[in-house]
Amino acid sequence: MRRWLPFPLLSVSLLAVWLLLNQSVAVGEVLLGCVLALAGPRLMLAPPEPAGRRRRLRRAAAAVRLFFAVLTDIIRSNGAVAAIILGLPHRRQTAGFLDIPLDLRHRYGLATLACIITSTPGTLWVAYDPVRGILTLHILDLVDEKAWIDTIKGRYERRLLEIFE
Amino acid sequence: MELILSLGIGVLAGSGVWLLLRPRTFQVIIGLTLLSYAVNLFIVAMGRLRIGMPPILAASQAGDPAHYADPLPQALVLTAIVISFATTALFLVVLLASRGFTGTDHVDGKERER
Amino acid sequence: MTSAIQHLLIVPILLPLAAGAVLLFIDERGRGLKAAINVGSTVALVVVAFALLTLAGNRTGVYRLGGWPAPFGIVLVVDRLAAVMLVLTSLLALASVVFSLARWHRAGRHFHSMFLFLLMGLNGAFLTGDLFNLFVFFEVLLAASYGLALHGSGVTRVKAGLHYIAVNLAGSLLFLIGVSLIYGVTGTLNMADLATRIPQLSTDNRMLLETGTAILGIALLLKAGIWPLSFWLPTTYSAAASPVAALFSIMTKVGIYLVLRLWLLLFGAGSGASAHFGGNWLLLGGMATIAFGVIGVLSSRRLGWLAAYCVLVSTGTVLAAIAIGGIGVTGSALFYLVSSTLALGAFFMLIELVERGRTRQVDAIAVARETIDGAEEHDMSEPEEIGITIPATMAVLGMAFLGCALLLAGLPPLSGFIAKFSLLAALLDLGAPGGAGPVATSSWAFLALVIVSGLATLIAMTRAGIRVFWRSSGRVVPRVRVIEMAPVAALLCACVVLTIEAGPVMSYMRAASRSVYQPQNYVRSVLAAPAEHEPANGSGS
Amino acid sequence: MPHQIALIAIVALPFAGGCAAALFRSNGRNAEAWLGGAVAVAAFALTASCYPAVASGGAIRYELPWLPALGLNFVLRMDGFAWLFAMLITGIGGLVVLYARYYMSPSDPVPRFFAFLLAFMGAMLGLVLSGNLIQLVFFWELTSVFSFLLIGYWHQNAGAREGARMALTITVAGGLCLFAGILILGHIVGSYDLDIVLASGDSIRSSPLYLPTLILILLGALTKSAQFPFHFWLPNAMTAPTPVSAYLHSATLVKAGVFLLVRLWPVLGGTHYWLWLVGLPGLITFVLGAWFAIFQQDLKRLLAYSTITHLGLITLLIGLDAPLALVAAIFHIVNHATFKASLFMGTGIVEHESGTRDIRRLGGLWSMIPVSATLAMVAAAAMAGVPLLNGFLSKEMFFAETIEAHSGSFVDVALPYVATLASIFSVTYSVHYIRGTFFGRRTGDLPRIPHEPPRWMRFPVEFLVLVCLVVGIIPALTVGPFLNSAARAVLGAATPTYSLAVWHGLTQPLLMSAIALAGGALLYLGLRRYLSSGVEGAPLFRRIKGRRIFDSVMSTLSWRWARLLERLLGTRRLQPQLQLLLCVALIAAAWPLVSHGLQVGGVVSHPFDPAFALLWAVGITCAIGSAWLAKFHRLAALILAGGAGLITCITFVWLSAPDLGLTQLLVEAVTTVLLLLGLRWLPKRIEGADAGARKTTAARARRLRDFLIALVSGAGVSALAYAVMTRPAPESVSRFFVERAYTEGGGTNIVNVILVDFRGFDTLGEITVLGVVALTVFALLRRFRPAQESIGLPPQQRLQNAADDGNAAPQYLLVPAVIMQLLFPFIAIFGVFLFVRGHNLPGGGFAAGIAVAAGLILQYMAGGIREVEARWRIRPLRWIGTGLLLAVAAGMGSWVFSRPFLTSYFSHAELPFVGAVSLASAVVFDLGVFVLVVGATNLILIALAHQSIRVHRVPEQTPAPTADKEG
Amino acid sequence: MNAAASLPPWLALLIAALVLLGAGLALTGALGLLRFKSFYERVHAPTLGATLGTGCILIASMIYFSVLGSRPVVHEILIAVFLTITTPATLMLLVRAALFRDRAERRVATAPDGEDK
Amino acid sequence: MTNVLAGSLAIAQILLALAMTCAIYRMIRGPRAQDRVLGFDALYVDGMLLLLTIGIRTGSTLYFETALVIALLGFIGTVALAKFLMRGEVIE
Ligand code: NA
Ligand code: NA
Repeated sequence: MRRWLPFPLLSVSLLAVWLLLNQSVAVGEVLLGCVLALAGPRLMLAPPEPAGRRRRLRRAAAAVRLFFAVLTDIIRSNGAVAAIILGLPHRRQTAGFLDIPLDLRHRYGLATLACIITSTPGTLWVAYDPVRGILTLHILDLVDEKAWIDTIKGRYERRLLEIFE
Repeated sequence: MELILSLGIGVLAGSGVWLLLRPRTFQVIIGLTLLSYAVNLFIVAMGRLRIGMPPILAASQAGDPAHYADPLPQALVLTAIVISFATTALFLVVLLASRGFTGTDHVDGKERER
Repeated sequence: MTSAIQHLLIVPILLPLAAGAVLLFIDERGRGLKAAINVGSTVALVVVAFALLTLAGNRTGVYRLGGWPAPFGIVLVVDRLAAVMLVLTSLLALASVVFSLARWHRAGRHFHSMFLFLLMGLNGAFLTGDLFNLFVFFEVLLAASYGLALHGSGVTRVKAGLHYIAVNLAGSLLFLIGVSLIYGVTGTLNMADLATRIPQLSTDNRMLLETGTAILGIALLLKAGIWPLSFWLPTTYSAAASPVAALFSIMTKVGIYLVLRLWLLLFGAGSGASAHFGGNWLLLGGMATIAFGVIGVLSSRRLGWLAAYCVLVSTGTVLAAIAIGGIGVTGSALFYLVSSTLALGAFFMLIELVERGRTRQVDAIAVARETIDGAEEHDMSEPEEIGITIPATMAVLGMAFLGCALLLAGLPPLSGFIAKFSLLAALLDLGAPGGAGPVATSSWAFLALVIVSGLATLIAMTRAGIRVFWRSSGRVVPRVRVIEMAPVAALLCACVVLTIEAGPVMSYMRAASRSVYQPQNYVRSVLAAPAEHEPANGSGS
Repeated sequence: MPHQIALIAIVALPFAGGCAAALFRSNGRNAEAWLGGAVAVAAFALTASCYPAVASGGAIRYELPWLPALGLNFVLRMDGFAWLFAMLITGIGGLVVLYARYYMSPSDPVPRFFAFLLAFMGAMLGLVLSGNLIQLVFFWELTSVFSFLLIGYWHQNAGAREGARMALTITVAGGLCLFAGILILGHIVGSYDLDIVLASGDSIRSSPLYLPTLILILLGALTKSAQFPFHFWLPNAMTAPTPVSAYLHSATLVKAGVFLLVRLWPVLGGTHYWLWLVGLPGLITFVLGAWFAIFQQDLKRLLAYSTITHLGLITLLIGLDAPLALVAAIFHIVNHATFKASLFMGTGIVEHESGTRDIRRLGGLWSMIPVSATLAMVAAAAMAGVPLLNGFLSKEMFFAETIEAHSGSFVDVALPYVATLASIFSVTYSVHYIRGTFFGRRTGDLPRIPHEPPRWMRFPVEFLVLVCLVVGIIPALTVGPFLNSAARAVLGAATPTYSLAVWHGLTQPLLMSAIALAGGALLYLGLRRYLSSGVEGAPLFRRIKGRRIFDSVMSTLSWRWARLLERLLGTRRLQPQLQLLLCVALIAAAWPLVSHGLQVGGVVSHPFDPAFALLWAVGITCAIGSAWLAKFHRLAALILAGGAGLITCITFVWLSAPDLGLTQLLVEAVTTVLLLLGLRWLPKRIEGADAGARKTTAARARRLRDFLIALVSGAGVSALAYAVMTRPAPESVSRFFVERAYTEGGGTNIVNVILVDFRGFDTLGEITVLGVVALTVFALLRRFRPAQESIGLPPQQRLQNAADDGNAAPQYLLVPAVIMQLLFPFIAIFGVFLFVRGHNLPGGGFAAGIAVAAGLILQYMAGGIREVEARWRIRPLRWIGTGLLLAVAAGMGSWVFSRPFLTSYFSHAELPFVGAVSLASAVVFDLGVFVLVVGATNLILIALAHQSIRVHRVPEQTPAPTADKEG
Repeated sequence: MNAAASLPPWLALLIAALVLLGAGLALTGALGLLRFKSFYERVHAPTLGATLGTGCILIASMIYFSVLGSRPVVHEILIAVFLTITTPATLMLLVRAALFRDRAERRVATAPDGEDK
Repeated sequence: MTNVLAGSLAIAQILLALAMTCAIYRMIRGPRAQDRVLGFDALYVDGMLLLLTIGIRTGSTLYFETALVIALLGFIGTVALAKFLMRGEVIE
């Protein structure tokens, strides 16, 4: 199984992408898609990471919850940042750096976190120290550091840990 | 539209020519890049402007030329794009080799004596 | 399109392409195999070229790629003119590749592949009947020539290569602008089709067409090396490895060939108001090129530069002759083209052999003393009046050098003389066939230039030859291998054959010229409906 | 017919002999001499055998088609005149061969000598036997070439080299003029055939081109015959071995000029131009040559000047434009050949025996080599015109002719006196020659003690002197008939009656001869002191040395001025070349517009769109910004050019060219990486470093000029684009593509069908370009040598590596690398998607290939070269080869069905479960494109990237100062 | 645009609103790029266009083509996904490089907020 | 209503083009090299959005892949620039 499907999730994603690209679920497309989905992971430069301990269903549920949380955050932050930009002259200088200690070590987990943070306007992934596990963020509206740390660790990291470890 | 496009082509070409005449190899290569944009657009312009009529047949049958942009210039540009990519790469490597051998990035391999 | 012989037409393009591609699978340790494949392919190309020469003598061959009818698909056309160029290319290539086997093919990677791709580009440019396809083949041959010009690397080559590439990239952009403008006005890319459309153009479209053609012409003339667009040429040719330079001597001829073909096809007598568009400029440019070439030949310190400037003289002569026009003159110009190209090829290779035994410093000083301070001083009382035994190598090299000098200066007994004679005789014959008649002033000027160029070339060659072969005290006899000397000798022998067989060759050239001047046959052949071709495609399910 | 065969043999034998001679061993003197002698004797005998056919004024003709279209046939034609010359050439040739056998040193490598000598003989025979004037020019130039090789035989001597070069330059230059003249002559007559030309005298003389023709032909003849002012090459050619001088510079080469004059006299003569243009140089040469000859101290130079003066005499005779004068000229040609050849050979004996030919060192040799001395004295007497010798007879005829009235000008009056004067000089130098060599006192010891030479070395001299005597005494019985047939061949019916006799009574000419002899002796006495002072050169003219003038003219014209002009008219810098190219292109493009005027069409297809306008405002800003910043802010320029590229892509899409947009975007990405890979090796450029240079007026002018060129170019391209876009489209071949893309090409994406089917051949060429460039890049980078300052690690890396102090994992790349690696399968699948749909929708092999290549490049960026190459074995060369072969194979597949290359097949099949599938053979072709593009793109980028790790192996240099990485 | 006539008016309005909102967000982000004073702040700005701006326009596109083509057109999701995945890679490297330089030049301590030169 | 849609699309395109104008301001002015890259990245995203609006405006899905190319591969250029700024070298 692992020999043929070293990256099961990747293969599923590839199949999905293939079908989306072709906008078709015809048998021919699915067959070709499966072939490509099996072949695609051979193009991974790095070997697969060890699989998480939790059951798949729980991980999927966590992923869905995370997705919606992020979606709402993005929409909210968009508004907030737009307001800052458009109302700029009256704004106080509140932007700043913030160090957050992370428990997450999984590479894909970190990557996902990076995508989330970057995609959320107002937060920016600046650096991550893998030795100490410290994540440095730049935050546009750094009024309450605690709130930000809670958001990152509580809303995102916890669920990512559920998914990846 | 025609006027805007021709102005755009002209500026791209003019900037490209200006850079082509500069003494630094890097300027020349950027100039060639801009010039090839200009020329590619020029070729497309030779097929006249059509908006919203990509030359992809809507149905699996013979098409009516009135409904499609002229496909031939597009095919020519595709060939030209490939070739200009290749030659840009080549020019880059040669300019690097020249820089390596002569120590300068002047197009003549030596600084202009004053 | 059924007989295998029909496919012969595309072999000059496909064979080098396929062979060049196959070579990529052989690594550098298998250089012997690579060389064998290259030589084999080149020999085959010679055979095919001669076969096509014979075929084209009977009728114009047309190859419709993909089976598409003419103005729509790409066609390859072989008429006498194209066939002559193919033969010339293949002969030069064979000589050059054999020469390279002695040492040059080891000087860098992928020599043989690039060599073959250059042949593909050259042959394609000679065969194609489509303007844009011509651009593509021009790029193929230029790309390969970039590679070959840089073959062996080194500071001189790289510096020259940079200029060569920059100038030619600019030229390629002009080419594209010209071709696309022509398309924008006429709606076609096929040369024959273009010839039929031009007479019907309205005046305001004609103006744009002429602009497009002028830009295209500049791109072609740049490659032909017309003054003042020729300064890249001596730098590049003199820096290139000698077998490469030898093969390059055909490259300027591509530009010339195309100028001749397109000019007469598009702006021949039947082209309405645009007839003979640009002819005067071409004549002026050609003569200026001769003059500049002559100046360069005289001012060259090194043999490589001398040879490169000889290329310009040759280019200018042919261009001016084409501009003067007429079936006779053009036919002679073709003869001259063949003769001078073979001679230049031989000369470029010979130079390396000759210069092998000397060092640069000694050489430069010798030139300075001999040519700047006038003649050497000598004392009549103590000449050594016993001849020196010349080593066999030097004797052979000397004879070859003499041959090249005679060829390039246009002196008997080799074909250079016949070529110049036929050119000038045809020129004077032009006034009134078979008798006295007015000859244009420009023709007199051309005649004078050709004569002067011959003398100047001789002076320069003598100077160089004396320096190399006669002032030879303390000189090392170069080690020359048979496979290096044989190609030079073979090319010179080809010139001897040209001399002896001048009659038949010239009548072929005249026929070639006639068919270029009367392109109706070309146009008809190209645009004719394919004999039995019904859309083979769409066989359906 | 036998005569024709004889003719061919006469010309061919010497050439064949020459080729054979070249193959002998280098010390084979005897064999060479036997060969040469045999050839000469055979040719002589053959020539002699032809006499009956030409004796009575007829001619032998042999014609072989050579270049009939241009009136050039190989025609051998022998009449009495040519016969006489052929006899001279072969006869004296044989004697010279014999003489040379003894003259040349045993250690001399003679094969070369004899080969050239025989070849020269052949060329000379070809010249005199030419029945076609172009062929005559052909052999004329050949004689120049071989004379060059013979004069330069002892090329280790600077003098020989210079003499040979001068002779070649002068005679070839003259030959080229002759060539032009003959061409014009042919143009006038309509033929180059000698017989036809000789029959067209009236039309030639009445042609408006007569004068230029005459001048050009005379330039050829007078240079060859060393006439003033082209005479100076001959004395300098005396560095040739003496047999060569005896042959070329007495009997043959120099006679070619007068031969031609005599030949063409019937058609070119008879005008006052002829009288002046031929007679005057002849007269001047006659006098000056004789005067100069007196003051030579080198025996051979003395003889050279004497040859010059005798040739002047002959030329003058020809120039007198009278039949009788012409007979005299022919007669003197023969006489001069005999006595001068013997004199040269005699001089050779002197030199050979004594080791010098300097009159100042010689003297009193009569006592040592009495026989040779006697022979020389007889020959010299003939030269001086002493009665009972042949020289006397022709000179007598000459004197007689000078007295005759010709044009009635002052020349008529002066001529007899001038002729006598020159004859006085002739006597003087003859006396000087004899007395200086064989009598008087020597100033010092001779290099060698002279002895009589070997028997057979002296034989040629003896024979020729005998001829001088016999002809001088009984001319009518010996040379009479031959001279007659020669004269008849030239003059035909106009041949005058003349008498060959020693004694015509006490006539004016005899008086003139007597005055000349006496005056010459007196003059010698008068000049004795001056001559024995050892000064070389004539009093008034000593300063004027032909050689010096020639050298300085040559070096000025052919070197200094050429260098100067080359520098003025050419350039080796790139910028002027590009400027010229652009300016020429602008002029060429504008020319039709100037003559017709630019007319803009009236079609405006679409209304103004503010978004499009804004888009192009961005594009224009990018372009100008890029041009502005490219010098000091390379990175910014690169980014801005990328911006312009993006705008171009969007424009493509806007203008209904999705394929272009797609492909250009992909190429943009790869190009950016490519240029960045290159940027690493370029030198740092800091703004303001050369601010001073930019401020100079010259720099400002340059920039203004470039700006104008750029402005005009841009405006021109703009105008053209606008002019075309606003006029109705012509009926284009595209209709065919649109109508048949699906029905006959099997695809709905017309552009792709064009690329892989209608115009697939373009694509084949295009991928070849890509492949070739990749090979070139690869080959060039194998020898890549970075500049010293670029070798070390970039400053950023040094700082970061120091900061990371030993952190193995590059933490900065941790997350990005994960993303980049993860994307590769997606990019690949996207590539497959683009490839598969390409025939019907935007995409295709090239786009797919670039996408996949870009994905791979991304892996290199993420993982580094070592990691990627440890994971995959990447062999781009194979990919390139495979791609090309696939494309070719796909094209050749149609051959199986007897269809032209690249004929495509497609079918729409209905497969179970899968549904409708279209399969086109063009897909295989497209696959080739895909494979090649992946390979080539990777090869280019990776080869470049490899330079970084290759160079880092070099021990690190001292850190450079940290400069801002801003470009 | 002819086909667009078949759209129900409310859908047309919705699509128009979404497109305008998306474009407006993109412009707002770009304005932020213009107006923010420090580099680190500026990095935040384009995210507006890249996230919600893109999202709005993608949804508009999905609705538009689904309705016109009368079958679900959802491949726009791919753009959103890929854009989300790829943006961080660039921005992280950019910010990292800037921070490193700032630290190296002592322009910032641990919490940099200074102006650029 | 189609006019409203057409008009709003036209306005949206203008807004996006204006956004691109802001982006090139950063590309030209800098002041840091990173600013230029940032502007470039924004330009690409805005360009992608513009392509999508062109698709809607012309009612053609044929332009979709072009936008997808920007989303999937457009970042290669910017990431290479970023890495160049970071390391002075794109591929190590
Ligand atoms: Na963010
Ligand atoms: Na003496």
